[in-house]
Amino acid sequence: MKKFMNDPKNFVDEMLEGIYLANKEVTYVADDKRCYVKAEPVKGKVGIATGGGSGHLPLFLGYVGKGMLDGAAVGGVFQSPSAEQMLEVTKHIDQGAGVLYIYGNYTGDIINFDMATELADLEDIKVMSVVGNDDVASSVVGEEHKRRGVAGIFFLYKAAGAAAQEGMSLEEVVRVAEKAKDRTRTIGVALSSCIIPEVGKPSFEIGDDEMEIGMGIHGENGITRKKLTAADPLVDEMMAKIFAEQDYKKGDDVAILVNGLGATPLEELYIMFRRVSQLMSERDINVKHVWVGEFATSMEMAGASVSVLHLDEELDRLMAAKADTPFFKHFAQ
Amino acid sequence: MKKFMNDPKNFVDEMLEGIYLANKEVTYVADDKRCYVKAEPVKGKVGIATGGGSGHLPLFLGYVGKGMLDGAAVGGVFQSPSAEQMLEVTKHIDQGAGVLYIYGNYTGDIINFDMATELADLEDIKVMSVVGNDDVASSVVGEEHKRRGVAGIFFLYKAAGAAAQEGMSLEEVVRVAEKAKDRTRTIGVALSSCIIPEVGKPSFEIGDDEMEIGMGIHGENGITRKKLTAADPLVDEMMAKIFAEQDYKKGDDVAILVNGLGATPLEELYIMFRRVSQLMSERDINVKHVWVGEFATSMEMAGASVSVLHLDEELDRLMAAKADTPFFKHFAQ
Amino acid sequence: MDTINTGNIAALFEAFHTTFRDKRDELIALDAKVGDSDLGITMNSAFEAASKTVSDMDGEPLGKQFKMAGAAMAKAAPSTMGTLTATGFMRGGKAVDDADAIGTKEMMAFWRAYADGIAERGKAKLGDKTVLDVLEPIAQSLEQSADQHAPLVDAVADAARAGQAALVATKDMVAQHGKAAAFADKSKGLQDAGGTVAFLLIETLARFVKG
Amino acid sequence: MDTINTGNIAALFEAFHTTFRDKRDELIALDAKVGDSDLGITMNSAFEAASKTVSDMDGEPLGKQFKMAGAAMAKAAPSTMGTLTATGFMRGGKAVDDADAIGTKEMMAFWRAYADGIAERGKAKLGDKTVLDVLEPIAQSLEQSADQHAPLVDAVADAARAGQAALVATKDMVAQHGKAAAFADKSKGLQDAGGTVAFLLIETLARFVKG
Ligand SMILES: Nc1ncnc2c1ncn2[C@@H]1O[C@H](COP(=O)(O)OP(=O)(O)O)[C@@H](O)[C@H]1O
Ligand SMILES: Nc1ncnc2c1ncn2[C@@H]1O[C@H](COP(=O)(O)OP(=O)(O)O)[C@@H](O)[C@H]1O
Ligand SMILES: [Mg+2]
Ligand SMILES: [Mg+2]
Ligand SMILES: [Mg+2]
Ligand SMILES: [Mg+2]
Repeated sequence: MKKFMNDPKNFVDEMLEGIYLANKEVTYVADDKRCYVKAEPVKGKVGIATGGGSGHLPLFLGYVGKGMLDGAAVGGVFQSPSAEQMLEVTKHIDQGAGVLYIYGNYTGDIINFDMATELADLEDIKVMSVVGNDDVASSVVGEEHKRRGVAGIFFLYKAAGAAAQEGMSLEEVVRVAEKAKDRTRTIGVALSSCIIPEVGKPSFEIGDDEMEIGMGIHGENGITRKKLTAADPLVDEMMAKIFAEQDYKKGDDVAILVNGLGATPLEELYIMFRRVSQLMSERDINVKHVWVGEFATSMEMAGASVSVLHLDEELDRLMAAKADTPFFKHFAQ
Repeated sequence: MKKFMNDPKNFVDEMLEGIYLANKEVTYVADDKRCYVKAEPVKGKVGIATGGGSGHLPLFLGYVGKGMLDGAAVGGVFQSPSAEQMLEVTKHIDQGAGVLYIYGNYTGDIINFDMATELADLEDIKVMSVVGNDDVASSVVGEEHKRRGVAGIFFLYKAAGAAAQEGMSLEEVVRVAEKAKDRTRTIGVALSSCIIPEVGKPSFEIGDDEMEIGMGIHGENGITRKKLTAADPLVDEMMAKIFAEQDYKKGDDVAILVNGLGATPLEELYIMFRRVSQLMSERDINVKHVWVGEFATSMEMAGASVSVLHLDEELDRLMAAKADTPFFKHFAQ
Repeated sequence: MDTINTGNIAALFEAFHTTFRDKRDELIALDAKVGDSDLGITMNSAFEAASKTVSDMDGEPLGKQFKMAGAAMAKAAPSTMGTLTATGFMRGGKAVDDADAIGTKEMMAFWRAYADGIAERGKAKLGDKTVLDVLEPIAQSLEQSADQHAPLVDAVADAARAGQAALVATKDMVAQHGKAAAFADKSKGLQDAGGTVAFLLIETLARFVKG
Repeated sequence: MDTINTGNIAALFEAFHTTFRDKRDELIALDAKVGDSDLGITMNSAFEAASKTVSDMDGEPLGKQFKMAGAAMAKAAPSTMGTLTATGFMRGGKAVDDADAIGTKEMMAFWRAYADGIAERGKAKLGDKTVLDVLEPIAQSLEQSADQHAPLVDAVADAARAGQAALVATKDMVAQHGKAAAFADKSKGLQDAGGTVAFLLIETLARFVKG
């Protein structure tokens, strides 16, 4: 295992120390570094919190900042934060307009966010939740509630964050987040494993010439494992899964996120985006927003995912809005 | 070799197609995709061009955009673009105030940029050059002109780009770039090799538990190869080389760039930054600007570098200025 | 013992912690097959924290001690089973809030609330191959014992037997939840890891009551 | 032949291209030892492009043909040696701009300008283990032949011999420039890759003139 780290036990907390030292716009509450919040809350705005395991930077905490989220509870590597940590974040970011939790569809996270919701209720804070489940590879149509949440959660953050920034009420922000969730689909492909610092060896084995389409960001089983093909046919195969799901009509607008899982060069992500763009053109679908880079990683995993958000006018406007976090910067369009 | 690509021969051009499809702010001239320029030139502004081999995204072309550079000549993977391509970029970005070339200290690039300068002279375009040579590992003090240019060139781009944006003359922009160059130092460490697409196998071998301090971004020999240590002592050893070079006094200001070489997780870069920050505090040096992420990579190489810019008031102001390129966004501070 | 009293809780949680310290590697191995190998670690941390919390709560009401133990677990081990177990102890504690001692009736109330709390929190159905498939038989066995006014020592011994049989029965189920669901087919033939935790709890309790 | 005329240039560049196509793998292997293995590929592309460019310039002035060949190389092979070689041909071409035919005197002027152009462009010093260490002896040998009014065929044969000796001498030098400089010590004992290119050029030329 080759990692720049000290004692693996301190991996998450030293990472957080580095982040706080680098960025004064964020800080922590309850004397717990893992209760990560925006330094300057906005009075009267709906608060948005997220949370989940570490090892996915810039997910999750990276989207805390202006125009996006207000706080994040930070767990150990691939482990849920505690309900208490979520509650502390919730108490801090509630500015009188209630709090929305947006997080990924993993049992540990669900159970803890549900518990945090009950605890917040005792403190008279109104909390609602939207759970990202964009990974088309992780369950069939009709069983969407079983799907894992992966990189597409970025679109939920962006939409809800911009909506809250516009001054929408909690119910409205939830409506927007739900809409973004219903219209987001992701498909991934992995080429190599990541290594959990405290474990010290690869989480799974994969052949020197193999890829696994649909693998989860913790190494969960995908759809097929086979020989790595050229980029164009691979993207064709991945995108077929997405096109099969939503009724994209000629002239429709979409936003695209091509996400690297950690070790894949940016050059290759653009080669993939090129093909995605061609497929969209063939179908007369307009690509109105594009993000290419690392948005949800698995530490040193090689691989990529493509997420598509089927836009409407409102989502288009929210995607275009300004966002400014330590990890994600977007000038208003 | 596991790469998302089609025919390796098309690696660079398909990557460029993806980039142009994703970003309307940039385009190409002379009917050659490798002559990359900002879509909307600014009349009367000093033009700044860069160039170099591909495989280092976001370097080089990634810094073309508002408040930074105006054009980039794009070479094959790890190969210089041609003088003619540089000339085409130069002709396009000259807006009557002359053109500055900022590029890294590599023979192939120097020879071609020198030739391009002569060709531009024939076209009555005034061109000056500043050559980045920030890598302290690649030659001793007193022989700085032999040093390679690595991630620290980012500071030259940022300073010169902001200076040109302020409306400074060519001579003034050159002065600023030279100053940034004289005050920038970088030290890197590599953990694994990259793979050139057309070659298809690792450029060099390195043991499972080894690191090489000072290795170049094309795999050039470094200073020492040894067992990977914990992050803190490693950063201490790296930073000692930088502290030995410049006369940092108590109360001085610096900008820090912690750069990933391609496959190293962002988590680990923050663990490294944490230690850099501690070392600066111990010396009463103020870290006024921080960038942590991937700024100059070697495709899938695992490793990192730390660059330090010794600020003065002018450089501080130029670092704080707004920049907006497809690959680098910075809100004015 | 006939009933568990406020002064016994510290010792009870010490017994729980001993069990999970001893079974740490076994649970790691079990979770490794279709999960992420953390169960032994999280359960040990959970009961270490719980045991520490109740160690100096001697005079406090029974229900409060269980609830505080649960809260300590939630904080120390926010994994699926950590949080579910924490929920179980908090709900169980709430169910015996007014009791001064735990006899068969209170024990029944505790485990019914424990099972229901986890069912509500985890949203699993019976047969989904989760801890619930062991908890529900335990609660039902205690309900029967309470109906029959059985002494506590017999009631918990019966419940432990019911739990053991239920745990064996999880082998034939296919996992629908959590990390194991991704390995649904592979999970067949293996006993559920979370169910094992439930069984270890009731077994330790039976031993504790027997003295 | 006594002189090289405007009608011979296409054939000359065909000969150059044949040489570099044949020596492709040898040059790759040479550059691999202390460089990046591209020299065989870039030289072949450079002369392929140059040969193509002059193939239909039959009537054009000599100097222009060389300059256009150089420009084509610069475009096709922007590596260190590609660009230096392009520079050499452009400067050499400029030096014979007014000539209708190339005899010994013009050949001398061509190679002097070729060597000086590369020296200026590459900023290497003699002894730095570069192409310059082979070019300079070639130019000097031709200067001597011009002084002595030697026939062209003898002049280029002598120059090729001088180039060969100079190439062998590069083995003892330590690389100061380009990628090889990073392997400075390792480069000792090896003949310089760029110097090999210069020698192959003059050797091919000598053969061409001899006919
Ligand atoms: N939704 C659920 N409801 C009840 N129990 C569950 C649920 N999901 C998982 N479990 C139980 O949790 C056990 C795994 O616990 P644990 O290792 O803590 O999970 P993780 O490591 O995924 O957080 C399973 O064996 C199962 O008994
Ligand atoms: N500054 C220089 N001046 C003259 N020749 C040089 C210089 N640097 C390198 N060379 C020559 O270039 C040769 C390597 O050429 P090439 O393989 O094209 O380099 P690269 O692949 O690094 O661009 C060396 O063997 C040497 O003869
Ligand atoms: Mg990465
Ligand atoms: Mg990368
Ligand atoms: Mg587990
Ligand atoms: Mg070479």
